[in-house]
Amino acid sequence: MTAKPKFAMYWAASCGGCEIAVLNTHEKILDVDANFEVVFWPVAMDAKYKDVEAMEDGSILLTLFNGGIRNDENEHIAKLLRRKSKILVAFGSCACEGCIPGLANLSPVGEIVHTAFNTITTDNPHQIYPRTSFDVPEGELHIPKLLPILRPLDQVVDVDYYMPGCPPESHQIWAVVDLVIKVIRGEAELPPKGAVIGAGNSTVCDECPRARNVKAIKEFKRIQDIAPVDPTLCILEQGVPCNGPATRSGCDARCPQAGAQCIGCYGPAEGVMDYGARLMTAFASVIDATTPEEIDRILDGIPDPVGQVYRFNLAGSLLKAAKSAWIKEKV
Amino acid sequence: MSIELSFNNEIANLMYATHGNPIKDCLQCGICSGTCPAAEFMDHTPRVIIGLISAGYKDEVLASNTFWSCASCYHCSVRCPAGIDIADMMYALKRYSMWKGRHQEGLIGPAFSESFVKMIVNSGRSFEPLLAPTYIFKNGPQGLVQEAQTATGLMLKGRMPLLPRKIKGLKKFQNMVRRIIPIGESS
Amino acid sequence: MKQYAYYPGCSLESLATSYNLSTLEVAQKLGVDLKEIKDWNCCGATAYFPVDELLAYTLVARNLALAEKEGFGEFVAPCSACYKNAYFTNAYLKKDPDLAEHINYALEADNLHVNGTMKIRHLIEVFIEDVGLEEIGKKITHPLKGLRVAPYYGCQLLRPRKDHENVENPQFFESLLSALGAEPVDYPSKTRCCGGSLIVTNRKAALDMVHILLQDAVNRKADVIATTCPMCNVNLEVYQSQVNREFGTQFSIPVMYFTQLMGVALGIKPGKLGIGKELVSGEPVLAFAY
Amino acid sequence: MTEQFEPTIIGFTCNWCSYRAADLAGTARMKYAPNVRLIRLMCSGRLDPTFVLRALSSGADGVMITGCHPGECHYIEQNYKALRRYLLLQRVLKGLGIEPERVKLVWASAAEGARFASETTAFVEEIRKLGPLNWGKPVAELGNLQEEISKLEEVRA
Amino acid sequence: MSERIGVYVCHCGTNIAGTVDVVDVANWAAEKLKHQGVVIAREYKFMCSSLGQELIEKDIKELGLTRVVVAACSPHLHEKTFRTAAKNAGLNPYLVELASIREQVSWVHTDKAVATAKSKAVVSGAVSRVIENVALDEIKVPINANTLVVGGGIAGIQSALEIANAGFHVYLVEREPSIGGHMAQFDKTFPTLDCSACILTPRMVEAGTHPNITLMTYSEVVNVSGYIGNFNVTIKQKARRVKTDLCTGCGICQEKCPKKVIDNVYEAGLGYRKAVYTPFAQAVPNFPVMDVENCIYFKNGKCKACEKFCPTEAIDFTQQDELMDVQVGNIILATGYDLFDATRIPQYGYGKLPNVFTSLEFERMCNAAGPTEGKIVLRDMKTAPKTVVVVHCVGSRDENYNKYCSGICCMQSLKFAHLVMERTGAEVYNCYIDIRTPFKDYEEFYKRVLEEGGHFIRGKVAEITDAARLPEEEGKLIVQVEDTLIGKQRRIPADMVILAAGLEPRHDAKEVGKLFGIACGTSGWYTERHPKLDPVATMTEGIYIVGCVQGPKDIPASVAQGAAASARVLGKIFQKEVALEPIKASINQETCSGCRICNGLCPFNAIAFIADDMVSEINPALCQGCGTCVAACPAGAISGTGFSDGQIMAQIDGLLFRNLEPVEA
Repeated sequence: MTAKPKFAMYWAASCGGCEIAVLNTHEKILDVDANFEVVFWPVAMDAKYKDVEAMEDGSILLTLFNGGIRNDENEHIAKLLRRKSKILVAFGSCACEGCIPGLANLSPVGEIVHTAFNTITTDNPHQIYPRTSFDVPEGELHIPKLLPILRPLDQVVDVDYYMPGCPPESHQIWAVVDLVIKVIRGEAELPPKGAVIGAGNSTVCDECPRARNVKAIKEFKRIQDIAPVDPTLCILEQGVPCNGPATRSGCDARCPQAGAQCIGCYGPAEGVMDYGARLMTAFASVIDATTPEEIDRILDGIPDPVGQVYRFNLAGSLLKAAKSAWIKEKV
Repeated sequence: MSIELSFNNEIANLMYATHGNPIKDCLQCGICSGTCPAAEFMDHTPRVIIGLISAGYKDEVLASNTFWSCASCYHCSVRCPAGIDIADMMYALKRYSMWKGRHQEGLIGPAFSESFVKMIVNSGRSFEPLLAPTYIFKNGPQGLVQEAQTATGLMLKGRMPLLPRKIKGLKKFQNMVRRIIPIGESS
Repeated sequence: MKQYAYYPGCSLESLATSYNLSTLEVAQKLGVDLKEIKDWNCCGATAYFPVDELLAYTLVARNLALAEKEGFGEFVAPCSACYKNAYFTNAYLKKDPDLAEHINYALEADNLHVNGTMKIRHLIEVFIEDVGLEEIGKKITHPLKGLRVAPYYGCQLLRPRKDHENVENPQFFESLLSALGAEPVDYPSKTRCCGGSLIVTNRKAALDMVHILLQDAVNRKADVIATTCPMCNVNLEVYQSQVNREFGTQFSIPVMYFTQLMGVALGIKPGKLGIGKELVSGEPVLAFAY
Repeated sequence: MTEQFEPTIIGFTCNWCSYRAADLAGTARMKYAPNVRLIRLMCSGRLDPTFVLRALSSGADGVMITGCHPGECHYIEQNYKALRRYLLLQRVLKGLGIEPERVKLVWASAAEGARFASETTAFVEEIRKLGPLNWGKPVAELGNLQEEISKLEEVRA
Repeated sequence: MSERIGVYVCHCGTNIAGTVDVVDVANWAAEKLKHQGVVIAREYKFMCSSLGQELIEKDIKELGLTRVVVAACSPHLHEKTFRTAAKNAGLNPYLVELASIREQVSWVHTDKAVATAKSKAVVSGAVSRVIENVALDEIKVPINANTLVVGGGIAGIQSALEIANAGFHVYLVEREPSIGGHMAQFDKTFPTLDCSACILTPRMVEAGTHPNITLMTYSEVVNVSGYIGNFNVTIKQKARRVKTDLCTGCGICQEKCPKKVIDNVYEAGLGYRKAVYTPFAQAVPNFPVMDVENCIYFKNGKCKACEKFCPTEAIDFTQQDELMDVQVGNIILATGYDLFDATRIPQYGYGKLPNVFTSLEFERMCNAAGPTEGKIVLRDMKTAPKTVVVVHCVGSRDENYNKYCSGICCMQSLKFAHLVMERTGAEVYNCYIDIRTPFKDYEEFYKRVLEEGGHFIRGKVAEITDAARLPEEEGKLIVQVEDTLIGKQRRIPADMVILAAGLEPRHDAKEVGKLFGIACGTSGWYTERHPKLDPVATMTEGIYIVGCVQGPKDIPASVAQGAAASARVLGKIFQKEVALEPIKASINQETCSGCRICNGLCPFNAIAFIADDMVSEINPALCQGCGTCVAACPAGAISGTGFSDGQIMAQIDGLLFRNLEPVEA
């Protein structure tokens, strides 16, 4: 059998959960090894950027890229891997839509650094801040420069496929790996470019076993404030803002099944332009009131509207970031 | 375009409590004047005053005793089909005429209000005897007699204290007032 | 139990002392805890708005601020004019942040701040709504059997408030009087104006208005007129003689504060209610109770 | 006089009331600010917050939404739904640092051409005061961390 | 595939060309929007003229245009025109977009440069949008030829007769025991003063006996489902307790019934009826109904006088309410108005001062068949008044009650003035704010009353009391009012006061509106499709409003509307099927997750939840195309034709010049 197709996986601005999720496929991971030659996977093996740079363009068949683009190193590698890969997959919520790291787009980069290096949670008596370049006897050292906002992968390079989830469910990864292997063996076709893989095309409610009726909410509550939660009834109907209705299916409605509201890690459903907007109308639609005062009272039950509707999607949303994140004067 | 305010806007602006210019809404139905218990003592009925204001007849309005004859019973205000707080408008007119120092001769209202304000600024509370002179004088000798009789009557019944009362925090109180209208050091 | 911020107002210290006395007596009897606001000032009555509206609101606001500072929830005024001023200043404070800002700027000079959180009540509301007619009825020892009382609402207790149950033909005063065992008299001018401060500024007009009220009440065979406001009371009572002189009438109808009638019915000694201080003797009224 | 800022505003109008109000303003030759470009919807209830976000992120300085007066909706009650969405959208925009005043909901019936005209002019003035939104433009260019921090130091100093 | 777009800029004479450089706009479009597929951009004097339309049709054929944008006036004016033009040229009409550069640009702006720039933006928006347009076909639904008319007043009767006479079936439903409505209570009608009953009764009888009319009195509509052409209506027939198949209407039961009841409906409280009764002699149908609240038998189980004396054994104490369903294609609502409750204005003393009457009471009093046989007397039912005051605008033109003008009261009051003077010779005062006599022969009637010596005081009455201050006021009602024409407060002593109470929407108008899926305006009257051009249709296809449900109006206007609506209905019936605007929403069953958030949003109940497949579905015939559900679907599973996300997004980009290359701000 000829040389195995090459496989790469990279970890940009993300928590690492995606890597764990991949390992979570248990013995399936061996299939990867059996069918691919893993050429670049910083978490799993030692590799140098220059090795990758040395490769022929397009020589890597499949690259799973997780994490958003937060600094110029991320950006550099993203562009590099794009060049070298046939199939570049935005892997996991961070790469697809920014995810939690994307929430940093609510504040200017300076403030982020400031918070990290100079608040009560940090012991930094000498007010030491990272410098992007630093002179040492051996010469000048560089560390990656933070970019003003975090961007999902496709805002930086062209992406072939998207695999949502924070992290993607292992059984979905499994399915995707299987698919690619089948394709290699010529047993299956690749989905059209730009498709979302490893997920359903409806929303979480589709997989949610809870009973649902026409909804009329007089008050939004936090889930910990309603005891007991009815285990069989739609959570939104019980007054808890559940992101399920607007969130892409594919996770088997894990959270609602476990008695918690969906927080939306699988991102928008097929063809949706702005995830947050879908949630806004969803919540607004179930409010049972006609006077501005009453509506406002009910909306007060959603203390952090942005966090509620954009927890995973801010960087991938139409507005991408809060004003303060990119208007420099506003530091 | 001119920044000159029309008279009715001037008056409307003096009605803090109401927003916009309600005077414009008047349909001249006259229910205010039909209702007003003091109408027959007014040079013009309230409706006519509104008409004059809208038409910009400033002099006629200021020359009339109408708004000084308003007892602020608000009966017109609650009945007005256009939702105009007419009694409030009358206050606005009183303010306007005092501000411009233009009002009919021989009216007690302005003098009374002024001395009333003075008294409160000076003591924090009102005290009838102090007021007496202003209007007894205006009512002429016969009024003086009447008033004196009434006053003594009340005095005997213990309803006329002989000394004015002052509030304790008077200084601070006056500073408060100073922040709104210019008054000299307490006289 | 609930404490009310009590704002007697200037008249109750002088012309209307009997209103003050009877109010406190009755309140005590009915277990209504009225606590006088410390160092309150004149609310400006009606003579104030002609000079400066903002100042007028500020004067009222100071009293509200004092009450808020002392931690009261409800503000009670026995004088209809004071009540109306407080009611609307309070309302505007909430509705108009700009006004509130101006007022609070002035109040600063007196280290005070007003939020408009106070609930503004007229004394009669407190008795009828909070104590309740039934409760009052139970405590009646000397019902005013057969006493024909003309309830005089006057103006500012009802107006310009439009949210009041029925501004043109209210009934609560009547029901209170019936609870006292008296006979409320239905007469056409119970909400007609008594002339208010015109008694000072336009005596002729005011006397005419007083004349009409007295005439209507007398025509309907009232033994006494009951009032809820010192200004009305003064106009109807103190100036009765002048009306007689002016119109050649023979009126001599007692005019009493509703609290005085309550007091009598509750068995409080007339002296304690300030009865005897009036220029038109209230003696005949007592005959019905004793 | 210096060049004053001319805002670009997208207006979403209900086909039955405010769009007709705009027509009426036209037939009555009422003059109003030219900065608003209208999009006709069948009902204010059709307004998807996405439209607003899209407009703001593609260069509009403000968005005006108009519908029938509450209780007068030609689809009975859909403008109430528009109101609910609007109030939530306002909160989200606020959270993202966009002045809520940039998005305004106006009720105007088919008969209120004058109102439509005056509201439009008033809104344009409001936006003029707020200045340009320029959304998305700076996002493209990269910031210099050094500057950011030094600025921060200044601020703190 | 890329579209071939034609852009046509209209001069509209100088209407547009006067303020917009139309040539520049056309050239700009041809150049800057070329990449979007604009193959031709023309300007022309009058696009809507036949020549202008031919121009477009020619281009469509010769240049093979696939999309057309016309920059001209408001779509509400000429959208149809240009769509038809496209259709004639074989292009689907829905592939045409109008860019309004007259109403929205040239007429409202003055600076030519600015106006031209804005026109470009509007055109650019329309071009981007039209690309996203899709070909649509009108939806056709069959029309059931039966019609439901709700409300048996003059308006409803008129509608019913027009349709019935055209040969189609009508169900006429009336809440009261008899049809006739308010008009049956009046004596004379203004301005002609002909007897109300004389002109109404024949119509009532005709409606009652017409072979094409099923008359259902003492009945109410309880449920409506379906849509234009195919409504299913459930009607409740309240128990009459009288077998209509046996009853001959002889009236013996009424005669023998021992229980007298004050008649608050028909006699406005002035007269009496029995516990088993027909509201009035000429009632149609003539069957009595039994008033269970007051019937002695139902109270204490004894009496049954009516049953004993009924010659045909038509009395049936056991009768119960019945529900029945009818299928109709169109519905006409003629449920009329309520009279303003004069007790809401205490200062007018109604209910307290006996000789203050409402207009309806007075109508009954004047009626020869009424409680006083037409004698105008005081509450004591004998004394004739010497002075009568008619108070106008009671509850109308007043922010404290109803803002609007009730329209009919002026003429009604003038009629009262005339009748009083004619029958009693008493002095009559009309206290009015403005006298409104806009229609044929109305002003003449006003003049007539003036000549007859009626007094007119211009002023809104302040209060009515019985408190005399002067000897001549003793024992009289005193009407206090400012005579605004002389600027004096006046007190008019009178024996009788008539309050011309205004008209109000039915107390249950809102609920009824919901039942039929139509809206009320701020004043509570039902909202017509267009205030001027479509006053009897509503936003719900197939439902029409006639008479006072649409707003206060007099008899001629009500009759005219009744006829107008019938014409609309007959038009639909003759078409046999109706074409619905294809602006509809639909749900993609694949992506719908069945969250049911849209279910509560549709006021027309067009959205149904299919429990088995856990998805929602839209009934296109019920959908009115408002698009609220489209905007609401959190899964983006609902799309709307005509106003799709794609179209609107594209238009936004276009308006902001995001569609140009290179992007220019």
